[in-house]
Amino acid sequence: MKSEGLSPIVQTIAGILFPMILIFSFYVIMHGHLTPGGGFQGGAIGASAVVMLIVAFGAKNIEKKIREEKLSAFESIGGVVFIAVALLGLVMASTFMSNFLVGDIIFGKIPPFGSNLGILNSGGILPILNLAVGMKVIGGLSAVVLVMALASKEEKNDI
Amino acid sequence: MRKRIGAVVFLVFFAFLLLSVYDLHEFGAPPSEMDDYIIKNTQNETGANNAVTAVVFDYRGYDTLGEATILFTAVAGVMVLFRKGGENEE
Amino acid sequence: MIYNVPFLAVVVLIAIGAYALLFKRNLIKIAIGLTILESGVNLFLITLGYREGDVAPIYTNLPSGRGMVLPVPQALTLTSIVIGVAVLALILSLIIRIYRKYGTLDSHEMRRLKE
Amino acid sequence: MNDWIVTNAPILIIATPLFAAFLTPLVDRVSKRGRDAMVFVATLITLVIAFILAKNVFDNGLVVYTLGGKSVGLTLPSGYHVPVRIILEVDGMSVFMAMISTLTSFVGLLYSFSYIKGEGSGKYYTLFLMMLVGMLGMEMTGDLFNLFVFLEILSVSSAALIAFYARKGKPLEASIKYIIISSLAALFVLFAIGLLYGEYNLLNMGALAGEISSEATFTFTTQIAFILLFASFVLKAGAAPMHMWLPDAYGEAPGAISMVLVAATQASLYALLRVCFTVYSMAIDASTIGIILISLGLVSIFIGATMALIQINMKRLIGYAAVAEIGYILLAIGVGFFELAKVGGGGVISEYGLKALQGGVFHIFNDVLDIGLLFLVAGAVIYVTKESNLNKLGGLAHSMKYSSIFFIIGMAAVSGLPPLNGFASKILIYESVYKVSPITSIIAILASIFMLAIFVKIFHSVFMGPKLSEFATCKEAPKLMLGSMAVIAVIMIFFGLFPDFVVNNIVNPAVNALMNQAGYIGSVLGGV
Amino acid sequence: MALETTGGYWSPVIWLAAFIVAFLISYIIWGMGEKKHAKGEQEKPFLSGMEEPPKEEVHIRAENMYWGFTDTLRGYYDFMKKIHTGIINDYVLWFLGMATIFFIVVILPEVFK
Repeated sequence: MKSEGLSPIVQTIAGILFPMILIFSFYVIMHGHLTPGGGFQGGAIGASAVVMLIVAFGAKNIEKKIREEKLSAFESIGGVVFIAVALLGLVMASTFMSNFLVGDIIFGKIPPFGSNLGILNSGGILPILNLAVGMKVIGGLSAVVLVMALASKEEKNDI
Repeated sequence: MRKRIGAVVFLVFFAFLLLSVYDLHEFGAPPSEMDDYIIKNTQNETGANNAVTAVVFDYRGYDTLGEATILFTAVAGVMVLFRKGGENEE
Repeated sequence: MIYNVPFLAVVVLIAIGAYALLFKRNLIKIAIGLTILESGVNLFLITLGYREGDVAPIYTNLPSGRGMVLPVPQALTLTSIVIGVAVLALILSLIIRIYRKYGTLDSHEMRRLKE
Repeated sequence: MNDWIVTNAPILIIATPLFAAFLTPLVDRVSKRGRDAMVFVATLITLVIAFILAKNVFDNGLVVYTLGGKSVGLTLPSGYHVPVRIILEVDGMSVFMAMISTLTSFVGLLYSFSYIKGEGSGKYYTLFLMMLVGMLGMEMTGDLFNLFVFLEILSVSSAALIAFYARKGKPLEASIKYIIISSLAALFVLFAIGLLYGEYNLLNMGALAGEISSEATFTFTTQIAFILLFASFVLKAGAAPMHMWLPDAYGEAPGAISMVLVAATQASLYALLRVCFTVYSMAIDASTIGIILISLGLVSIFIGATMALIQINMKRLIGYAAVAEIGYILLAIGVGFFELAKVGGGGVISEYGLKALQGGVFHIFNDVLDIGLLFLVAGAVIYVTKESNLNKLGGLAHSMKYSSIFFIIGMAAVSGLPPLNGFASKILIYESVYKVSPITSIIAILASIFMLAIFVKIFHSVFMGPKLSEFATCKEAPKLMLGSMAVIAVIMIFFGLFPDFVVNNIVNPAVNALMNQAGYIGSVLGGV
Repeated sequence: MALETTGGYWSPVIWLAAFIVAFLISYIIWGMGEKKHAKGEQEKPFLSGMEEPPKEEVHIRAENMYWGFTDTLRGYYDFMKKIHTGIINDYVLWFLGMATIFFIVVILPEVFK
């Protein structure tokens, strides 16, 4: 346990910062259709939170908590949601990927033309897709970093 | 020998690329037929304030699907490379 | 045209990346070269969409009387960046495995497949 | 319901394998058999949709599909004159390629079920489906940037699959060479797309073709962009002297992947044809491009055939033969393009130019089938013996009777022996190339004989001779592998016995679609 | 039932018919040959009175199969082996080099026109 990871100070601060970064990432994802940012950017922020934990606590310890298969499954769910929403556009409206929620109850408000303050409840399928992509990116990037970090640990006994 | 050929090829190739961008439209004044439509209609067609997000997820959402796919593919690829076992395959 | 200096800078960036691909022997450096090349192309896409004096294409709190830069190149760049990340992840993991197998990062020694 | 499928076929053909690929890791956690069944069903559905789509396109001509639009056929936003959304454009050539991709993937999947064992098989099928998605995406799309995205999907999934047996070391080397080369090519493609976008502010191929074909808007930058696209796709298609990555990749990939990689290479070739014939067509100096294509083809045939002779690794040898086969296609396409340039955009192409195009397009299908069958047999040999060095193999015909029969069929087809399919397309190529340049045609025929010599070498050293003691316990390949080889062999014999049927019903629509630039533009911009 | 080519046509059915006819003729000729064939001594090769080596050693391995051909063209093959270096940098150089050649061939004439 001692050989893995950084000093307790770093570990504690990383533990405190981790939920904050996740919340910020969630904010960036959910406001993707209003402010700069979106699924990828927010997902990258969220993945960086996981990477911070990996750096602070060491890959082996993180792996005991979250297996990379779980992260990969998380990513898969994101992908499935994305394509399911896109296919729903085909079923509910006319074409694949059509924005069938505009004018509907959820995310259906149309903002006034020109400069405005932004309405969270707008954008049609965009926020849902943002969320799906965010899940994908968080899962995918942290899985990659985790796998690569684990692999570089194994190096010594594998040559 | 190899280095000399490489240097010549390198210089000629990038001379052509320089010429091509030199001949491009003036910086800061691009042609914008397609984009003007998007800027004008983003709000009433997609309901999003952010035109970039509207392009990413609505107008060119299919590209984003492809891009999410590519990330997924790369993750699967990395996991295949570092998979456990596989000592006695092929 | 002097106005096209950003475009010229893009080509220089691409040239730096191509230089690394052509003349560097270390695989990591080759990967870096590829990344620089890709940054050059991304920069090119972004510069294509720039309109003088305009702001980002977001209506939230848009300053009045300002136009917007083109949104499509930004979307393309976003796509291209993520693709770059994916490719880079794969290349780096391949390099890790190759180093473990071959014991070297020299591209001139990585030639069990030739002729 | 039926209408719904026909209308939405262009996207369903991509969405089905993509959805299955995303589901694979989830199903894999539950049940391995369920995963196999799902992947199989998804690929089968894709194959069926490909044929539905093909029938629709052959009957009714070009099909467009506007993604996210108010209706499928609404390519331009109402009241506007340029396309904004991504549009799928499926013409005869697209469905021709889609049939190749889905067919090879389906057969390759059957083969993989008995070939791939152990850890990582779930990821294998994910990546396999991604390869199918990449190929189909490239072939269906009518948007240049979208083409780039799917090109990258194809490259990344292929690279990961080439390195599947990473423990052996050599696959890693082949894979990293492949991924670096292909992402370099893809980046130049992206740069060219950027140039075109900066010049015309368009990404749709049909609309771009409309702008490019008018003299007023054709510029120097457009030409540079063409060369970048051309060089990159020629590289990805594996033409000599940029072929070096190809034997590496083909030689080290797992059994079925080598075959699917052939189809993947043809997808890049399709992109090359799309750029040359549809986007640029007569705007560039087409006769020069035709001559370049002819010379590339000639060099590919020559280098591929001669280099194959000295290989001692079985799959690498077939890889060099594949380079030569690509050469035949490029040769024929080059002659067709050259002839097309003579008459300009509007005139009627000469008889032999048309025949050359027919031969070239027909040979795309035949190449995939022939080389694919040989790769499948080679994979079976490696699966049984764990050995790919030709010097060490021998006497396998005693234990692998069926495989050796399939190898003979593949060998005869690839070297153009009648009455198999390879001969039918090659005779079209030889005779029409002879009209343009007799010496080229003669070299092509000689190289074809050379190919027979090469494969006799493999056949002799792998299957002939006395039974060797180290392979005494080897048995015939598993039934599923033999079955998938049989599927390919039956198609090859069918194509060989009824070449006129194939040319009239499948190849001709593809050739006509290639030459019909105005139709492609008109389908986007509306009645030009 | 025939594929039209530039110079004529290609019909597998006619080819098959011709093949069968030729096969029958050769079969008949073969059938007219010597019926009696003594098995045994006659089948063994005569190697100046030496023992016949076991079959495994006589089997020609792949590397030696076209030795005469490759040895004659040694210059060509040495050159080919030299350019197939297997170094990734060279692959990149081939790509850029060919692209440069395409640039020069296609674009330079346009520039000076």
